[in-house]
Amino acid sequence: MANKTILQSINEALDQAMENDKSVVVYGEDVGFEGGVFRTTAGLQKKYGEKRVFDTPIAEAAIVGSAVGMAINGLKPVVEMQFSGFSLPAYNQIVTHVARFRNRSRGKYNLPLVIRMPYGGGVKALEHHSESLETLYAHIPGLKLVIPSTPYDAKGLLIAAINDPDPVIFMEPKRIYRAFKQEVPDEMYEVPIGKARMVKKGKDITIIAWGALVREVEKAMKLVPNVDAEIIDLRTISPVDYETIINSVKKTGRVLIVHEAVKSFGPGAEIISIINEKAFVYLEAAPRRLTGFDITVPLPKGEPHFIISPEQIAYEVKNIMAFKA
Amino acid sequence: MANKTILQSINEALDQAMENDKSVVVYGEDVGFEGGVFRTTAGLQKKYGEKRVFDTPIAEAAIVGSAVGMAINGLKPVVEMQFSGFSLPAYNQIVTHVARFRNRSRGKYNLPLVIRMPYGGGVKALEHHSESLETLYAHIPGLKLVIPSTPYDAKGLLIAAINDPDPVIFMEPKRIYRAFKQEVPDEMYEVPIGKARMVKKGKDITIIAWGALVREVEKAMKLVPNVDAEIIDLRTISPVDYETIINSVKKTGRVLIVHEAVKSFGPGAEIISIINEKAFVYLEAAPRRLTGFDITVPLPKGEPHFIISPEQIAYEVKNIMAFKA
Amino acid sequence: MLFENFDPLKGEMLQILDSEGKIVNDKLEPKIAKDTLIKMYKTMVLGRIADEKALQFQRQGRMLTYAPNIGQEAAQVGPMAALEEQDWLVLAFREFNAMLYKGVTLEQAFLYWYGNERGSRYDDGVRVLPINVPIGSQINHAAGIAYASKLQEKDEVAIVFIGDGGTSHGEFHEGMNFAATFDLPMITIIQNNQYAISTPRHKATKSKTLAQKAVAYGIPGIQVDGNDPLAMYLAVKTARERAKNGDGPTLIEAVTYRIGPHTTSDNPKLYREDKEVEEWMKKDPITRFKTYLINKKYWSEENDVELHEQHKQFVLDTFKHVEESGEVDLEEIFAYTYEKMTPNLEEQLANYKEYLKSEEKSNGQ
Amino acid sequence: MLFENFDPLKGEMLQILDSEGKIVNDKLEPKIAKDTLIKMYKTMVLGRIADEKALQFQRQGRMLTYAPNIGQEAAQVGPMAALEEQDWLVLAFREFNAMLYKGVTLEQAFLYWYGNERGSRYDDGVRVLPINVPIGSQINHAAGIAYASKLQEKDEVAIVFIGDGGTSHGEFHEGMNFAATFDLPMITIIQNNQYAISTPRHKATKSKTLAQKAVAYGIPGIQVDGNDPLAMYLAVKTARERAKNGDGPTLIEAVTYRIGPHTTSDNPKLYREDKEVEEWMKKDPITRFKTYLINKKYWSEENDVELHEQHKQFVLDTFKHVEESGEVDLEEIFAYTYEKMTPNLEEQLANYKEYLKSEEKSNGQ
Ligand SMILES: Cc1ncc(C[n+]2csc(CCOP(=O)(O)OP(=O)(O)O)c2C)c(N)n1
Ligand SMILES: Cc1ncc(C[n+]2csc(CCOP(=O)(O)OP(=O)(O)O)c2C)c(N)n1
Ligand SMILES: [Mg+2]
Ligand SMILES: [Mg+2]
Repeated sequence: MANKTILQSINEALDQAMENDKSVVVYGEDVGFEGGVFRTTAGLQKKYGEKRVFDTPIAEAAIVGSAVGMAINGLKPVVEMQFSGFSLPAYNQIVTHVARFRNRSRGKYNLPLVIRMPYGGGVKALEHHSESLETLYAHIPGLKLVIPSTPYDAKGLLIAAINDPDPVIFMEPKRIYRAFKQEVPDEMYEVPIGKARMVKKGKDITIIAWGALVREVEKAMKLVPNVDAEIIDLRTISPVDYETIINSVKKTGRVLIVHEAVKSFGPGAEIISIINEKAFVYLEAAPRRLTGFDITVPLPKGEPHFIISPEQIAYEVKNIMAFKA
Repeated sequence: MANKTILQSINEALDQAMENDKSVVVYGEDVGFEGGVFRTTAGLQKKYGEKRVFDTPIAEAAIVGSAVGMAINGLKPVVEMQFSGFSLPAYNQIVTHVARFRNRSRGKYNLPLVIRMPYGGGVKALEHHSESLETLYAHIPGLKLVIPSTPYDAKGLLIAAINDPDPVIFMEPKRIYRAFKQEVPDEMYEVPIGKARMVKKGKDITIIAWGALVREVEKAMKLVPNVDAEIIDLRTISPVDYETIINSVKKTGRVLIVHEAVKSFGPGAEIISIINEKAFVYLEAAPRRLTGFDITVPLPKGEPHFIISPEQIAYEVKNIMAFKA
Repeated sequence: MLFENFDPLKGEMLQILDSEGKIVNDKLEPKIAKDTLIKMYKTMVLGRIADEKALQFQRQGRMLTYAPNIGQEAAQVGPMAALEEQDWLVLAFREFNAMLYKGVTLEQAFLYWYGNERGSRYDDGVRVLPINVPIGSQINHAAGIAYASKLQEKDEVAIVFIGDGGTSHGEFHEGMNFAATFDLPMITIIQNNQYAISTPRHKATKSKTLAQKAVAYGIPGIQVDGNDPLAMYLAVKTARERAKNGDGPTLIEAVTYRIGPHTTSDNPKLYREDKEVEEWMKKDPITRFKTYLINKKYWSEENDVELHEQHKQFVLDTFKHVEESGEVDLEEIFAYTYEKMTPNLEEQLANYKEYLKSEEKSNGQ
Repeated sequence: MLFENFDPLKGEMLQILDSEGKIVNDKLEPKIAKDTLIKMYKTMVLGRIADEKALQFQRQGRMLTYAPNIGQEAAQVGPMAALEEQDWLVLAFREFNAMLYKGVTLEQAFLYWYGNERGSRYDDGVRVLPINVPIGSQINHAAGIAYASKLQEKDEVAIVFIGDGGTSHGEFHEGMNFAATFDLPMITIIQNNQYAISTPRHKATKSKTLAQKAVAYGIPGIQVDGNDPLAMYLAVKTARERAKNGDGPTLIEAVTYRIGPHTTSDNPKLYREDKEVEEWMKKDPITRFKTYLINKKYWSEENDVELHEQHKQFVLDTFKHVEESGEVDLEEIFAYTYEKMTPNLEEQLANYKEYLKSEEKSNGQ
């Protein structure tokens, strides 16, 4: 047990998974020799050799498409998209193959593979380095989509993803890669996919977030000390953990969903719809979304307008608490 | 004025747009010499020549990417993706460039281009020929997404899309390409983008659909003659016409959204969320979605389970009408 | 080495058995066991008959859609005969003959085109990937399979098919480059059948041959008479040696012709002359292969009549069986999206069943 | 024809001016007007100084991030000098010098890296596309621009840059093939600077040269000493002739080296030896070009000292101006998604303003 950042936890999860299972291979652009542009794969090539940890040409469709082939032929590939914005050239492979091989072959070919990608804004980056593309993966049947928000979960979820028989998209909130440390067990463990994390129990309002925004929600609640919020870290975006959400909403009757992805046709809409379907009569106020604007994430000189602050979250919470039907 | 199918209306819109404006070019796989696998572009190459109407290599990223370049250099490209399932190799171009060039260049480069694609199931097709991928386009800021459901709208919306200064994704409900005819004016006209169509006024429930499912909703309502439904053909998926939806819901208090796209994180969720945000207090029942299951559209021998029938719509309507808070 | 002697940049093409069934390059005639030759021939005839029947069934409205292979039998069966049992076959979608040779049953192959996913679940041990509709994307799957073979030090190759049209796709490039960069045991067969739906080969790319695209990846590329089963066999046999020796992938362009329509929904009269088709019919791979076998005394006209009878009956019986397979169950369409159904899917299935029950009830009333 | 005389498959590379500034191929020495030569040189020096300063500013935390071009000046300025005003420049992202030569202002170029989209709105009439981050995708834009030029029968070419690493991407293939198929007036420059971030050129592809990838598209490809401005000029001049004559695109591999880091967030010491960098520094394009100009009596050491002073001051002044530009307005980030803001965006902006107002109020209390 030691204090680790999310980055270190991811590195450790990869390391132990490779140690534990020879069929795990790790590759992508610059992940081998250099250990990744964020250093999430640092040290692995040295330890496991150039065949199991390697650099590829800049060709995302080949990275994902070859992972499909490897999974079919007995390996467990864990590939990296350098940034989630660069997963799009592989999107055809992900939607038409990764998500579908099992169904297409009526169960003959499972694809136990993981596609890792750092995502989200707030790191003062160039274009295509800041987006939150959850919806593009959550909407596709056959994929699972997991996003950790703490070092503990990062390790446990990544190990669970690697062990999962289904393909998993693993989005990493790069803004908090090194933001804080947490006690993380040294041995391998799994955090179950499909279960949300109860960050804090409460009775007034249910706030649902994931990734880097979970901490912002926690900060926000310090600004409205009179509101006793139940905070849920969704953790698995697909398949959604209905139960935790619905149980909470039945108790609080008020809902705020916070995500950085753009609003329209975004991930928050699904959660609101689920709540409508399963807990409509419990609602005491209109559920609301606080999200990225429907624009391209601005370059750094305009990005601060886009990034969701604790103050904004607190403001929304106050609005929802003030709602009277 | 003559009776025309959707297919004929699309062909006529393209023909007249090309006649009217020399900068319009039409291209894609098999659209030139043969006139398209569905014959939507039949006759155009003969009339406008091989330079303005042409066949391309099988390379969707090149088709869309070159359209970006053409739009920058003074043309108005109207390109075809042979099926919406094959738009995915172009998805990177669409998201990272088509949707963003205007913002990236701070307004210097508008992209007046149209990407046409037949979509939807029910035509007994092979894999990747049946999906409904609205969400993938509606979620992307900078794109407009339009889907006609009648011959009249098909012509008017396509002409509006070609004239629009912004890039437009134009999805064509191929299941009803030839299903019925309607009086369609012979001259050019526009149907405005961003405005839903009121199919039928009513007071009991608001039913929202688009594409091939609008007719199924109409058929369904014959099965529940005692329910006076207001039927809205959304027509433009993005940007959504709030006003029409909200005015209707304020009146009816009950909502059913019907779409063939898979449910989770799908287009219906956004509409439900908008209704929550803007008309929550008017809701008399939980708004519901009747959608494709969260699976890959089955091959023809299993597809009938997947396709939404008028009976199913009627069943959902009855359920919603029976809802008591 | 074979590939050095046939430089596509110099317009050289490998042919061993000409249109008349004569050996034109006896130094290269491969030594193929009689059994294998007979298996090759039988598969080609079965493929041809199945194709013709499938087209017929489709016209009768009994088959969903179908992509015939007529004329391309040698380009598929030659390569398969040169492989080992443990090798992987990665399909595009027009490789009916290759599938049959490699162990996919006729029933499975038909079932797929009949519209049932079960047709893509081949028997255990049959190393064939399902038909791959998105053009070009299969190359990367083959590269990945080959990577796994290499990493695990297995004597396996992945052979992957693509059409002439498919070579324009970005995924072709990425997959070929990936395989070449890591010296993977992969063999790519371009079935250049001169058309991509209505678009002729010369409109897809300006390169004089498709084989020369190998130059971009620093690997050998060769043009082969795709209607010559012996030449196709030899090219793949040699490529397999290269792969086994760790020398990496090979690109083989099989020059052939699609005698039939693209699929049953295509009308080739819209875009090509009958005369062109007739010219190519003279180069039929089956006719020339039969002549070769008869000359070798491995085969006779009587054998041939008998074989055709048998195959015809087999095709009819099999299709009957397929037709009797009925519809796909509701449960089945939900069962394979994930290893274990998600709560969400369970709920969707349950809701739908409830609706069905209510329908039954109201219909019963 | 130039391209026939330098066959990349034979290992031939075009060089005119060697590392020492000596003309090694006087038959090919292009006749370039003195003014143009001086403009080329001045741009290269400005580019170099701006690069060095930008790295400095970034270390001081005053610049967001930056991708330096040090060592690659000739590969960019040579081509630009060979173009006409009306030609289009389609960027990857490491073409600072090309941008400056073609009319992007230093202020705009800096503003982009400073994190402001305004830096990508170049002046009217400046035919340069914004920096393109998704690797490879710009080739297709250039192809489309070239298609429009050809259709409208304008004497224009589109010149497009890509890195060595970028040639592995599917979009490179699709764009090159598209342009070749339609004989489009496009010129592709591969800046082979030996690295894609940490990944060396030989791990990106097995092809011996990148120029030979042209064979796949049936077009000429040539390897050029990318640190030789005269050779780069000549290659592009000749390619432009081809384009103008309707002969289609040309692929030019500029063999050069990235002296600096990939970007300011990269540490090249992790993946390469200092010695390698030193070797390449001896081949510096600016030094050799200066020698050439001095030998021609077009330039002197005194001119040079003066130029450096001027440029340094200009760079400092410009950056100061950039720093004074401040933040981007809230309204601005909403204004350019569509030609006219959608109701949705209007509402989002209004809601956010309301929040800001409430914040102000509560902070005011
Ligand atoms: C990515 C993608 N785009 C378009 C299609 C539609 N399509 C199916 S077959 C085909 C032509 C293929 O031509 P070719 O590669 O020569 O193979 P052939 O049909 O001749 O065997 C096209 C365009 C597709 N399946 N996938
Ligand atoms: C599609 C895509 N994938 C990954 C990246 C991340 N990335 C930025 S630059 C780069 C390396 C580019 O190398 P090269 O093409 O040689 O250009 P250079 O940086 O050497 O100029 C990578 C992988 C990207 N921008 N786009
Ligand atoms: Mg073909
Ligand atoms: Mg490079």
